Amino acid sequence: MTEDGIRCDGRRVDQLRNISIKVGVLKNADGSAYIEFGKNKILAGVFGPRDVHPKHMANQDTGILRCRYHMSPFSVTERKNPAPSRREIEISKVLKEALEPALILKDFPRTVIDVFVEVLQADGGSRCAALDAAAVALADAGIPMRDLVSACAAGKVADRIVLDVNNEEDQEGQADMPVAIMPSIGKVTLMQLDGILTPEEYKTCLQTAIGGCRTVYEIQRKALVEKYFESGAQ
Amino acid sequence: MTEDGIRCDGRRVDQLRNISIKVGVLKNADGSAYIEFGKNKILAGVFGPRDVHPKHMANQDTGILRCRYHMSPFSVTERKNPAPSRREIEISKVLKEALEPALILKDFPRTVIDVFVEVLQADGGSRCAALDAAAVALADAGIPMRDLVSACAAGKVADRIVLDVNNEEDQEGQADMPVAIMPSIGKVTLMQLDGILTPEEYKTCLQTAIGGCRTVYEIQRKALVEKYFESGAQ
Amino acid sequence: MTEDGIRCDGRRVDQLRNISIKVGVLKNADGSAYIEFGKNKILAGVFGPRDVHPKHMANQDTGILRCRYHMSPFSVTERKNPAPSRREIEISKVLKEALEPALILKDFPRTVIDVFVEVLQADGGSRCAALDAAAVALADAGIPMRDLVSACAAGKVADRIVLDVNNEEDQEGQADMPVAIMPSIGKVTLMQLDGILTPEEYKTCLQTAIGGCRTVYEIQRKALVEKYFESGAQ
Amino acid sequence: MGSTILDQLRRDKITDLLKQGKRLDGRALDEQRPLTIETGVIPKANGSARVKLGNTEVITGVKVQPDKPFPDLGDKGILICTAEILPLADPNVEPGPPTEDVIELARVVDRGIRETEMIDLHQLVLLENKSVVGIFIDSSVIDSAGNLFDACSYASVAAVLSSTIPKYEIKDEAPVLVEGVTSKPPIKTLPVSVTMARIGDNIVVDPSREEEECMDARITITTNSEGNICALQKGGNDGFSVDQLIKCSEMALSVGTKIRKRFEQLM
Amino acid sequence: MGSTILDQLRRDKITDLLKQGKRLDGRALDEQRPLTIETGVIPKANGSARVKLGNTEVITGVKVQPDKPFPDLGDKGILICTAEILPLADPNVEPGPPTEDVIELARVVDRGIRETEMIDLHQLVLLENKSVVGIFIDSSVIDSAGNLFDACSYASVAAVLSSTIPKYEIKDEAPVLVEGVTSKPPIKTLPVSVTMARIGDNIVVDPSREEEECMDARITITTNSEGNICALQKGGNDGFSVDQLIKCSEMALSVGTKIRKRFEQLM
Amino acid sequence: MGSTILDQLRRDKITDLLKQGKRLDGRALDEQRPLTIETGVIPKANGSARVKLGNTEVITGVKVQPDKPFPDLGDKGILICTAEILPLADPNVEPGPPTEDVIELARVVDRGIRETEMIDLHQLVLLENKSVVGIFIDSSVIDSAGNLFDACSYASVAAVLSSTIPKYEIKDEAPVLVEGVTSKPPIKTLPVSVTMARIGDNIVVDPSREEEECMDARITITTNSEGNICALQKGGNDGFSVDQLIKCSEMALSVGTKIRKRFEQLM
Repeated sequence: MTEDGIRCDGRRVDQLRNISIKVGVLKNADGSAYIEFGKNKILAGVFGPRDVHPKHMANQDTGILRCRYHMSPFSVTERKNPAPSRREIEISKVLKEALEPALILKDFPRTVIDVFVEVLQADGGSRCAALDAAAVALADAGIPMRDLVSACAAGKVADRIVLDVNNEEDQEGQADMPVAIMPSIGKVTLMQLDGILTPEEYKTCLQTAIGGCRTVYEIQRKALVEKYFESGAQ
Repeated sequence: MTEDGIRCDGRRVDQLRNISIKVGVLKNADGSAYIEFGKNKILAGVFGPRDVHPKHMANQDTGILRCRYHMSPFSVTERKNPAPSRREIEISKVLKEALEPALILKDFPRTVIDVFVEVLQADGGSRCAALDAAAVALADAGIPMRDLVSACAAGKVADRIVLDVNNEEDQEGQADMPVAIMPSIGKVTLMQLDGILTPEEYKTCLQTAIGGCRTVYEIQRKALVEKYFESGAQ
Repeated sequence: MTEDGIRCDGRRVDQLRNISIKVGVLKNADGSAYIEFGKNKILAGVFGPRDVHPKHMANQDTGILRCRYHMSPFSVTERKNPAPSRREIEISKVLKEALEPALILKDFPRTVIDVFVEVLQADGGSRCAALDAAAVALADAGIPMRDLVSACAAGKVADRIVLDVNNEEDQEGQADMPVAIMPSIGKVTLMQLDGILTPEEYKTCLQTAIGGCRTVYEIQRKALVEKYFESGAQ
Repeated sequence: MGSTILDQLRRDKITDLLKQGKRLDGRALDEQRPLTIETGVIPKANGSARVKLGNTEVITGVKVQPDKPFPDLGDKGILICTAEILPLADPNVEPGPPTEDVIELARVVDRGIRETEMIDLHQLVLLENKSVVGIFIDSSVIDSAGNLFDACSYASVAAVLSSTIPKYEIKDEAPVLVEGVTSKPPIKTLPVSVTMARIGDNIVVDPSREEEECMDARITITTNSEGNICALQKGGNDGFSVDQLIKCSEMALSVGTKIRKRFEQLM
Repeated sequence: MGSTILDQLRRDKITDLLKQGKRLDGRALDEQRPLTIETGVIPKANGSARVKLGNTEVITGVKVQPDKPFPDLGDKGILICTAEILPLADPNVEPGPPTEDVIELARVVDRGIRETEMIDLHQLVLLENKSVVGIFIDSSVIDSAGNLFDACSYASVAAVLSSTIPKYEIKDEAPVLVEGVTSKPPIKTLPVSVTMARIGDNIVVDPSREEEECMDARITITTNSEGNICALQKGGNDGFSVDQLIKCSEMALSVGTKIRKRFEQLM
Repeated sequence: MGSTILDQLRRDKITDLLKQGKRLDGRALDEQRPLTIETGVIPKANGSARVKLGNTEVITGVKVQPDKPFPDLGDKGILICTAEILPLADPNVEPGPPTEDVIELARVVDRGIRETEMIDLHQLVLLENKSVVGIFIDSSVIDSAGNLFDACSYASVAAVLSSTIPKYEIKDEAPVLVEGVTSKPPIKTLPVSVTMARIGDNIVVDPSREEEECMDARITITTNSEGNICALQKGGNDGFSVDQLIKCSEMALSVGTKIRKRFEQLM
C-alpha cells in the first residue's frame, strides 16, 4: 500500500471493488442472480418453497432452508476437486444461518427453500459475494423476506483497516472479517474473523465492514428495481 | 493382418471368435446364462419381476429394469479395484437401454427386473458378450420378451473393416463399434463408436456388426432350445 | 520370558493385567462404563431400548442390538484415520454376537439397543476389554440380561500358554485367543484365534482364557455392586 | 418425474406436429436451436467458454497444470473432461455424487474430444514417463433445457480453443513454470457433436427438453474436420433402424459442418 | 428376511431330524456336501479356481504383481484376500459397499491363509523395504447356498496352489518383468477351513443355507498340514459350551485331513 | 429433535429468568460452568487432556509424527485439528460421516489455534520443502451438554501444552527418530475461545445445552495472550446488533483472561 493509502489494485482503504448484479439470469430456477464482485463471478439459484425430499426431513411446524456453496473446479488457481470440501460445507452452513433471519419460514410449514450458489471464479470475499447474490435470488424468487441480506468483508492489511479485502491482500493480510447485515433491521447475521486485531481495530473493522454492506445494499436494491420496475417487467 | 485378410488370431475379417453359451447355470437366480465369447467369460443372472427396494423407486405405471455390469478384480491384466468404475457405470446404463426395448415392462407395474452381469475374464467386446448373456438369462427367467437382443462389435483394424474386434486388435485398432439388435424386429438397441471412420466405412462397419449379431442370435437360440426342448427339461 | 515364567511386564503366566472398571461415567448415555485393562482405556455407552432409525430396520418380532467398536485417532502408536476400518467393522460384529446371547431382545420388539465402544488407548486384548465394559454398561442401563458377559484372551508366547496377552507379547507371540463367556450359564459367546496351537495347547489355552474370564467377572460384579449397593445409589 | 396432464398433452402435440413435419418451437427437423458461444468468461482459467443452445446453458473452464503421466502412457499428456449438472440448473437435480446420466454425459463429451484426437497429446510431454502437461476440461450446466451433450461438447471445444498453455521447463526432473510464456494448444481437428432424437418415425436434431421427454431413442454422433465419424453413443429406451442410423450420420456431418465454422472463428 | 410358514416348517423339520441324528439332505452330522474343485478357470489370472460345495459356488482369481511393502514389513511380500457375494448369487444381496457379513467373510478367509503361513512371504521380496511381490486373492461367490467361509477358503487355497509367480528383476530400484520365467508360489503348509453350526445340542459340519437359517451359533476352524489349529472364528447370536468347542476342533482336524488330500492332488 | 411440552416449559423458564438477569442453573450471565482440566490422560499419545465444562466432557489426544509439508508451505510444520462427537456422547448423534455441525466445530477449534499462531510452525521443519513435523490434535466429545466449541478448544490447547515433541534427524532425506530426546512444543501465545449465546436481549457466556436449545444466535471469539481478538464465528439462525458484538468481544477478553491463567499453570 502506498503512504496515502492507495492499495495494490488502486483502491482507497474504504473503497469497494466493482460490483455488478444481474437478476433473473437462470431460466429453470425460481429465482436467480449473478454477481461480479471484484474478480468473483458467482451464480445463485433458488428453488422453493417446495416439497422436501427425503420426506422425513420435512418439519411440520416450519419451512426449512438449505444452502449449498460450491466452487467450480476451474474457479481457483489450482484446479479444485469437484467434491465438496470441508471448507465449502462450513461456508454453506454460515450462509444458511446468515440468510435465515431474513426469511419467514414459519409461514411455509413442510416445505424447503433451496439456495444453490456456484462460485465460477473466486477472489477474496467470495462468501460475502455469494451471500449478496443469494439474497437477491431469494427476492427474485418472490419469497417473502423481512429484509435483504448484504455482505462485505473488512480486514487489516499493512497495519491499516481496509474495506473489502481482495485475494492478494488476503494472502498477505493480517486479518479478514466477513460481515453480513440485514440493512433495514440492522442486525449482523454473518460474522467471522481470521487474523489478529486489537479490541480497537476490531470495532473499526466491524464498522468499516458494515459501511461496505450498506453500499452493497444499494447495489442489490438497484439491481432488483431495474429488473422489476424500470423495464416494466414483472 | 496378412495380405489375404487373416487376422492375428487366425480369423478371417468376417469371422466371429468362438462363442459358447450355457443357460441356467446359477441356482439362486431366476434366470442365468454363462457365455464364453473369445476369451471373454461372463455370467449373467436375472431376478424378477420382484418388489422394488427402496420402495420410493417403484413406479405405479410400469415395471423398471436395473442393470449392473461389473468386472471381477482378476478379470483384466492389471488387478481391478472391485468398486464400480465410471466406465462400468456407463456400460451398465447402455446395457439397460439395449435390453429395455425387448421387454414389456408396462405389464409388471411396481416391480423391478434386476440384471446382474459379472465379467470373470475380459477380452475385447465384453459389453456385447455381456448383453448376449443377459438377454438369454432374461429369457431363462421366463420373462416375456418381444425379441431377444443380440450383440456383436465390428471395427477397423489395419485399414480394413473387421467383425468382432478382439483385445489385441482393439489396442492397435482404428475404430471399435459395438452394436446390438433385436433380430426379429430389426432395431438397433445398442450402438457406440470409438475411433475414426469415413461415412462409407461407417455403413460397412454397421452392416458387418449386424451380420455378426445375426450369427450370435443363432447361437443364443440354440442354447435356449438345447436347455428347454432338446433335453426335455422345462 | 524368564525361565520361571515371569513375563516382560513382570506377570506370571496365569496373571491378568491390572483391571479397573467404573460404572455410570457418562451423563447422556442410558448406561456406561469405563475400563482400564492393562494399558487399554475404553469407554462404553449404551442407549435403549429405543425407537429404530431408519424405521425400515425395525423388526416387528424382536428388538435388535447394534454395536460399534471404534478407536480414537490417538489410541494407537501411529495416528489412526477416524473412519472405521474393516478391522473395526469385524470387531463390532463379533462383539454384537458375543453380547446378544445375554440379552432378551424378544421382549422389546420394534426397538434397538445401541452399544457404542470407544477405545481411547489400545493395548493387547482391546476387544475383550471392550466387551467387559460393554456388558457392564448394558447392566448399568437397566437392560434385563440373562447373564453378564466376561471376556479375556489367552495365548502362546515363547512356547508357553499365557493368560491375557499384552501388546508387546502379541507382536512377538505365537497365538492369541480372545474368549468371552456368560459366566453363570457357562457358554462361550466370543472366540477367535490367530496363530498356531497344537490340539492340546488349544484346550489349555481355552481353559486358561475361561479362567481369566471368571476373574474378570468378579471385577465386573464388584464394580456394579459398588455403584448400586455400596454407596446406596440407584 | 411424475407425468401431469399437461405433460401428456404436450407430448401428443409434439408427435402430432411431427406427423406434419413440424416441431413445437417451429424449427425444421434438422435445425438446431440458436447457438451463442462466448469465450474468455473465466479469466482465471487457462481457457473458458459460455455456450447457450436454446435455453440450455453451459460454462466450461480449462485448467492446465503439470502432472504425472498415466502408467504405460508416458509419451502423452493428460486429458480429462468432466461434466456436472449444477443443482441450480434443474429442479430435479440434487447435490451429491454423479448419477449414471451425468457419468454418461461426461464420458460422451470426453470421447468426442479424445477419439477425434482434437489435441495432440504427444506435444504435451515435458519429460517422458515422468512429467507431462495435464488439460482438465470441466463443464458445468447452469440451465438444463435439453441436449446437454452438444451444449457441453461445444463449450468444451470452445474453451480448449480459447486456451493458452503455460510453458514449463524441467529442472531436477520437476516442472517449473516459465512466467509470461504461453502457447496455443496443439489442435489437430475440430470435433462437432450432433445429437438427434427419434420420436416415432422422425429424427429431430438438437432435441429440446420437451422433445427429450417424449423421444423413443437418442443418438450423439461426433465428426471431425475431415468429414469422418469419430464417436457415437446411442441412448434411450428404444432403438433405431439401420436406415435411421445412416440418416443420422448424414445429418451429423451436415449440421457439423455449420457448427465447425463457428469454431473456426474462435481460432 | 421375512419368515414364511414354509421357513418355519423347514426349521422345525431340521431340528426334529437332528434329534434323531439326521439332516434334511441325508448327510451325516460330520459330512460335508459334495466338493468339486476346478483350477485354471481364468487363464488371464496368475491362478484361479472354481469350487462347488453343494450348491454354493465360488470363483477365485489370483493376481500377482509387484508392489511396495507395508511400512515396517519391508522383508515380506504382500498378501491380500478379498471376498464378495455377487448380487447374482443371492436374491437378498444388493450391489454396494461390503456389509459387515462380507467383511467378516473376507477377513476370516484371509486369516486362515495368513495365520497358517501357507505362503512364505519372505521369499517374495524383490528389494528389501522397496519392492516386493504382491499376491491378491479375490473370491467371488456366484451361488450362495450356505457355508461361504469354507467355499471361499477352498477356492482361495486351490487358486494359490494353481498359481505361477512371474519373475521380476530389479533395475534402477524398480521391478522389471522377466518374460517367460515363472515359478510356483512358496507353499509351506495347506490350510483347511472347516465350518460347523450348532443347532440345539448338535454340531453339524458344512451347514447348508437352510441349516444356517436355524442355527444357534457358528464356528470356523482352520487347521494346517501339521495337525495344528491356526485360526478360529465364532459367529452367530448364541454360544458354545467348552465341550462343544473341543469337539469342534476335533471335527475340524478330521474333516480337514480329507480336504487336504484334495489340495495335495493340485500341487 | 421433537419439542415436548417440557422442552417448551423449560425454554419459557429460561427466558423468564433472563429477564431478571438470572440463569436456570444459577450462574451469572458472564459466568462459565465449572471447568476441570486434566492432562496426560492418554500416555500413549504425545499429549492429551480431559476437559469437563459443566456436564460437557472432551478428551483430546495429540499425535506428533513426521510428514510431508503442504505444497507451497514447505517452511512450515503441519497442524491439523479434528473434532468428533462420539455417538455415546449424545442420544441424537449417529455414527457416520461428519455432519455440517461437526465440521464447523472442528474448523472453528482449528482456526482458534491456527489464527492465534499458538504454535510456531516454522520451528517444525526438518528439511525444507521435504520433511516436517506434523501435529495432529484430535478431540472426542464423550458427553455433550452444550458449548462444545469451548470444551474442545480448551482440551486441544491443554493437550498441546502437555505434549512432548520427539526429535527427528534427517538421514538420506528421510526423518529418523532420535530415541529418548524430546522437547516442548514451540508455544507463542495462549488462545482462549469464549462462546456466548444471545437469548432475547441477553448475552450469556458458556451456554448449556438447555440454553443452546432456546438461543437466538451464538458467537465464539478467540483471544490471545496479548489481549487481541484472533478468530470469531457467528452461528445460529438469527443475528446480533453491533453493540452486542462489541459487548461480546469485551466479555471474551475478560473471561479469556481467567481461563488463560488455568493454561499457564499447565506450562
